[in-house]
Amino acid sequence: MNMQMNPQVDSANDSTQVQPVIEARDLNLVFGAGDTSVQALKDINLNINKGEFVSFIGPSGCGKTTFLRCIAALETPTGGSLAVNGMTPEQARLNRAYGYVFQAAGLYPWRTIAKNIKLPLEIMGFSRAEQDRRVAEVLELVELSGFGGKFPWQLSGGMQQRASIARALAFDADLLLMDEPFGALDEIVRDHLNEQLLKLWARTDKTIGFVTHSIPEAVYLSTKIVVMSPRPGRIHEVIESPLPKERPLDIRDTPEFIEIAHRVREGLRAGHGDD
Amino acid sequence: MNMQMNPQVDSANDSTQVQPVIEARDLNLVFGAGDTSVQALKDINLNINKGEFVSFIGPSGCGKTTFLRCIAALETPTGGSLAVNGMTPEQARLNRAYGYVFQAAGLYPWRTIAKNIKLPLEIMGFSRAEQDRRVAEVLELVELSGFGGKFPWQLSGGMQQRASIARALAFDADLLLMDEPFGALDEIVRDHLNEQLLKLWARTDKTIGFVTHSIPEAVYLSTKIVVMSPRPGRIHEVIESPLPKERPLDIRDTPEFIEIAHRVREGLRAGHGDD
Amino acid sequence: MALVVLALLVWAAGWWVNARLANGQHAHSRAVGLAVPAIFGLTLLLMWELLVRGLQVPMVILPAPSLIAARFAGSLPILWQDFSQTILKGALGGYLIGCCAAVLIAILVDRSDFLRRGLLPVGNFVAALPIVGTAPILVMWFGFDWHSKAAVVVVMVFFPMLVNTVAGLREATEMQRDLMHTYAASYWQALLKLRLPAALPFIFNGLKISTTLALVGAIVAEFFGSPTVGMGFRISTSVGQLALDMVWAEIVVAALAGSLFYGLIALMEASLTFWHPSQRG
Amino acid sequence: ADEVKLQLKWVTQAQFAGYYVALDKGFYSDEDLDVTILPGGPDIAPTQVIAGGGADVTVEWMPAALAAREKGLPLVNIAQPFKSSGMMLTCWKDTGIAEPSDLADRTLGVWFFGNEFPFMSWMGKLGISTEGKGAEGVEVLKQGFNVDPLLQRQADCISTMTYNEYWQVIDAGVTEDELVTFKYEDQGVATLEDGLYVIEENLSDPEFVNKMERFVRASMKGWKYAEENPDEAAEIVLDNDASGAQTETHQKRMMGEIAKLTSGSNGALDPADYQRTVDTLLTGGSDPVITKTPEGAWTHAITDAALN
Amino acid sequence: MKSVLAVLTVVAGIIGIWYLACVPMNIKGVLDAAERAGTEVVPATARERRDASALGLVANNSFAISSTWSVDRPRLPAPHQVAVELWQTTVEKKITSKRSLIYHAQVTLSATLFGFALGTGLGILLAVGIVHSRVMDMSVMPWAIVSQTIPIIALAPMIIVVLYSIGVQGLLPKAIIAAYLSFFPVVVGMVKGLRSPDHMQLDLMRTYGATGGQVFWKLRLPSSMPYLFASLKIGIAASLVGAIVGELPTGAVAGLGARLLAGSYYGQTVQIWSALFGAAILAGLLVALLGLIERLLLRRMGVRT
Ligand SMILES: Nc1ncnc2c1ncn2[C@@H]1O[C@H](COP(=O)(O)OP(=O)(O)OP(=O)(O)O)[C@@H](O)[C@H]1O
Ligand SMILES: Nc1ncnc2c1ncn2[C@@H]1O[C@H](COP(=O)(O)OP(=O)(O)OP(=O)(O)O)[C@@H](O)[C@H]1O
Ligand SMILES: Cc1ncc(C[n+]2csc(CCO)c2C)c(N)n1
Ligand SMILES: [Mg+2]
Ligand SMILES: [Mg+2]
Repeated sequence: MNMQMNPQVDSANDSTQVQPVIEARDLNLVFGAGDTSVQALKDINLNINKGEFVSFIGPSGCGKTTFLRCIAALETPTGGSLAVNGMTPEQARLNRAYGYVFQAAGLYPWRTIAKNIKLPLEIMGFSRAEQDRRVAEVLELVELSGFGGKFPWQLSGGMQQRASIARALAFDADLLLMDEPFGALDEIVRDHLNEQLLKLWARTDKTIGFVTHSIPEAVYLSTKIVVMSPRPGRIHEVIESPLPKERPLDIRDTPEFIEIAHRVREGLRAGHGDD
Repeated sequence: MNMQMNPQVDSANDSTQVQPVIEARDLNLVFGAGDTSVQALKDINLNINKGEFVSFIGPSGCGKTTFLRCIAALETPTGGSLAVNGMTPEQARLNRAYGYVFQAAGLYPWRTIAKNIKLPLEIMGFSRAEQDRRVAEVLELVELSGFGGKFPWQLSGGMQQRASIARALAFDADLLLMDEPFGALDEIVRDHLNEQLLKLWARTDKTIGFVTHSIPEAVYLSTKIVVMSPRPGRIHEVIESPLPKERPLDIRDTPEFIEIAHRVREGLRAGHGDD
Repeated sequence: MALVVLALLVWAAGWWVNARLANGQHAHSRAVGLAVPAIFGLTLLLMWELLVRGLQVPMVILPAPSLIAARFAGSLPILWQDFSQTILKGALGGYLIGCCAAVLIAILVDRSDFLRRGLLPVGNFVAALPIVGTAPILVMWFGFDWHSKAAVVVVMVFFPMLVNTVAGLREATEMQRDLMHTYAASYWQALLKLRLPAALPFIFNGLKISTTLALVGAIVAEFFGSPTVGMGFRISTSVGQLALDMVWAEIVVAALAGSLFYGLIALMEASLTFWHPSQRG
Repeated sequence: ADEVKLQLKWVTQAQFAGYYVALDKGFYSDEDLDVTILPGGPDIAPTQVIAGGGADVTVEWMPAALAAREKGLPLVNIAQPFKSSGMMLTCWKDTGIAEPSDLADRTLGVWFFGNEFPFMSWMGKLGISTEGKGAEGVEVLKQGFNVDPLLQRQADCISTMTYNEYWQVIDAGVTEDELVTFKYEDQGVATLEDGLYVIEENLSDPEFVNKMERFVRASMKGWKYAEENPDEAAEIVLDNDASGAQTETHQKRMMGEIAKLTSGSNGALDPADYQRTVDTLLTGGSDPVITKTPEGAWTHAITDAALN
Repeated sequence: MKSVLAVLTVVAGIIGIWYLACVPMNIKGVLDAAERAGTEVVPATARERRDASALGLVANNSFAISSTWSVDRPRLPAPHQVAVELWQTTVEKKITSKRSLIYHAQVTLSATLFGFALGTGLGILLAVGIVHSRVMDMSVMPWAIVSQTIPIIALAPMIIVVLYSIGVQGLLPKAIIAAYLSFFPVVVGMVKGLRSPDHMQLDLMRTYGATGGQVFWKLRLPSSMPYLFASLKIGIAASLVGAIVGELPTGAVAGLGARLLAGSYYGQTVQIWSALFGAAILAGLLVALLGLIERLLLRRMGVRT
């Protein structure tokens, strides 16, 4: 079996010549103050390199969302350092360095699908023609061509979620942050979207940070699986996946896959502790 | 491998001396009329016998919920026949023949957990003393003793879901209908509840109809898996599970389990067609 | 007495027809949706007519609908003059000024949490000032013509509108806002593309409440001083002259104008917030 | 005791002192009457109240009563405690108004609600249109409850009563020689004010007539007492004012002015005054208040029995 | 705590603006009085001053500024004048005195509460009917909206006269007008509230074979409570306005409405303002009281606060 195991996070010292896309050092985040404060993230050390597909998995409340939001500069860490493309997250945000996909599709209901996808383009000041070109392109990519004129509530949940991915792809950021994007979907649709996401990733060489609750999903998609544990939110284990980049759906019935899934589950259970 | 496969539904003819708990013959249900009508169920034939644990699985919109609601007399079929304990569903409903668990816990927020569980007992006119006795009993059963005085929002999602199961158990119907009861929970809590549900079922010999989106969950729990396909909603395949009644969680890593899961997935995919 | 019995029969018949319509198979069609309230209203009118005649209620107490209709038809020019003075100038003028000002102030207030916290309770306090007290003051300040009526309307609609708009501007969900943040959108971009559209259902709620307030305010203010034209003027002088049919004709104008105004805003709401779940049934 | 409900034309004030005195001094109970006095207000039309049966007898101005009679509400004057009219127009002297003809092209405040009839008649007589400003017309404002339009100079003139609003202007700090007043009495357009009116049908009921005789007798006793003891009458009015808004000085002064208006009347209607009122109202310009000479709008039957 | 500070700041700002506004608002009256007292003012006559701008007058006669805050019949009374009047008519007068604002407030309050009870009762009944009967839903709702476009103040005297004519006097006529204004928000809120249980909650009741009454008492009514209270708060404020409106034509005998009217009648601006503030404070207290009851009730019902 061609598998590496890295229970320790990448050490800060083995800095290669390639700059990591995301570099967290002793990151801490405490919500609130005094008696009611919650330590959402504790001593997070993690490097994500260009082109990696990193999944975050862990029980509810372990800080997955919080960590992703830190990268997106939607939360401010209370300790440690975090660099995105070598900049502060805030600078990266202002540089529009990433696309973010939320758990729910979060389309604006008063805009059609096409107009929703145009939203970031309008804000970032793309020309009218360029906007139309890109909308057509990403609609194609997520197989929604022909639905541009529909309103969100006229589409099924799966289609909405694809539209929201299209929206995050439209301005072509190199980093994609996805917070349980398929959590609300049924298994079949989910499988399908997983497959497509993988294809997209293989084709475009984007870096992807992906939060999920599903072990098979994490194993199927990732090059690296970050298992987190709660109270306080820490990285319990980082599992590198040996699976090839090409992954047909039935790779999930192979022993390698089952082996990794088993390890993730063990990791999760060990980190889960009480409850 | 000790496995039976029954692509055909139980024929109506092999009536044994035991009356099936649920008996659907050529069941049809069309929503609406005219252009916008939707055939939610088409020619459903199915027998469920006493003590069986039957899972319904299938893509979104294939009519799982609709079928369960027909049994519960919450929808009226537009064709065919359906008998619950040999009666019409409406009679069965008025006889309080079943307990129903919805996808979300659906506890009334203005009642404590104990009062929520009492709700059906009040409506069915149990004596005050009997109410208290039963509440204590089912709270015990779902391991929530001591939480009776709490309000729903003071409990975690998993505990709420357990309370809602307790509510359905309180009046001790022989038939339990559960519509994706664990859909909203995270994997670890879900595993735990699955385990407990199985224990309960083993102990009480209830008949259970269970809707789920999750293949592992269906395989882990059921004696019979009904795979449905959409547009119109039909039974694609009925898979009998050879797994023993005693099922530790790690049965899921056994080849038998994976084999059945694989078959369910294949069935699902075949039935899924487009989209 | 026979007429009273007849009135009861009319009631029963009207109700029966409506029950058939409302529970029939076309209950959800537009026509039935309009017919049922219309039949209900017609039934009420018929009963009114029959009861007033049957019980011989003096015309100076309550005129019959037929008399009111006759007066209405016979006084169209006066009714139109009064309508344009009170509704078109007073109510509409005040409504536009009050609603626009409230939305603008709401946008300003919304930028500062401190202001919002401070202003809303004060706003609720001011909104509780009874119009019968503010109207004489405003007539004293702004004179007898429609300007003072518009001022009364401004005072009446401003705070409901402000409260609704402020609530609406906070309506965008955390996630929708975060999305704007991930695009590094500017304040104005977020306002125009997210917060205002998201606030529209609330703004329309305020606009709808304000329609009836505006009408009532403009009419009532005329009781406290006016030129010799206007619906409030006509109502108060006609009562003094026992011309109750004229009073009711003006009330009919008020009800028609109010319903029309409300309906118009509701239509606009339907076309602009079609996407909101409450509009989708 | 027989019940009688009396509807007043306006709020509790010395204008109605006679009735309050009669009530307070027990004149009504001496006549075996149980009288309830219903104060009026800006939006209460006494004619409407009596039409609805909410009162047995009402204090009303004759123009409004005659207009109501023409509208089909047969009101009959049974007594007239007020001999002369207290209405006048009060103007700023510095506007240059000195005589009635100067009124053209001015803004005038007028009471409506059935009280506009005397003004309309006067303007008709002067040949001044009330349709708007111009060489031959005036702009009319519907004056509210108070004298602010004059004080704020929103109007050049406003309607006042000699016993009430005029003194409010004075109380606001204006001196008498800053003002010019036109009494309707002096202009020959005076109409009768504050008479007692009942519904005609009721007069065919002897019991009701008897009740009214006793009521008028007691009321006039009250009026005489009030004229002779103005300060005590004002106190009684103050005691009966539930709003607590009236002041002693104002009511005492009002009582003094009212006494001037009631003096000369023993309660019986003077047919000459009636004729003058009717004539004034009939000549009300383009839109006369009443179009034909009223018949049977007054009776001496009650006063004859009551006062002898 | 932060909110209190914010409110105080805003109030302080408003009072500041208010004092400033008093100057141009009252300057003409002050100058007229000064002229009568023989002081030199610019321009010299009231007639010329009528058309002069208020700010210009202030600039030319700056000596008069301080007097604008203590005018007897001001166009805009200064805040302290209103405060003093409020103090004198509440604290310094016996409650039974007809000059005590508390006495008048209590008169209005009784009509308000009576009318509120009537209106709320009617509103809830209508809402129950509307929720349970399609006919009522379709026919009553549009007319309920129309009813609110009718200016009540125009109807008020007539309602009172009609009630007079059937012998009803005193509290009831006022209460009926108050009820007319307060029933509407209750209907709207209650219909929303009674319909707020979602399908699942209703289906749960069906799986128990619950009767209509059980569904109402155990599900619809409890889940309508937050809506009910939201509309009760609007309703009680409306009811207060109704009671005041109802007091105007009844001879303005007593009550805050009578105070307003009497103040207006005699040009006592300070009295109007203090009655106005009295009414608004009363409304605030009533709403706060409802809020308190709501909190207590909802806490017992386990709603998170
Ligand atoms: N804004 C906040 N204020 C206070 N505490 C917060 C806030 N956001 C999150 N938390 C707390 O921080 C912890 C981590 O939350 P986070 O949302 O990152 O978890 P998660 O791993 O995404 O969980 P889930 O799987 O349920 O989405 C939790 O205990 C949560 O209660
Ligand atoms: N009340 C209704 N009126 C009209 N169509 C309905 C109604 N309820 C369900 N449907 C339609 O019937 C079909 C079956 O719905 P159903 O809810 O049974 O699917 P499901 O298998 O439970 O799906 P999911 O996994 O999403 O819960 C769907 O196409 C749905 O749109
Ligand atoms: C709105 C209003 N309408 C009429 C009058 C006139 N009025 C009726 S009785 C009476 C005597 C009281 O002084 C007066 C003047 C008014 N003042 N205010
Ligand atoms: Mg999360
Ligand atoms: Mg379903």
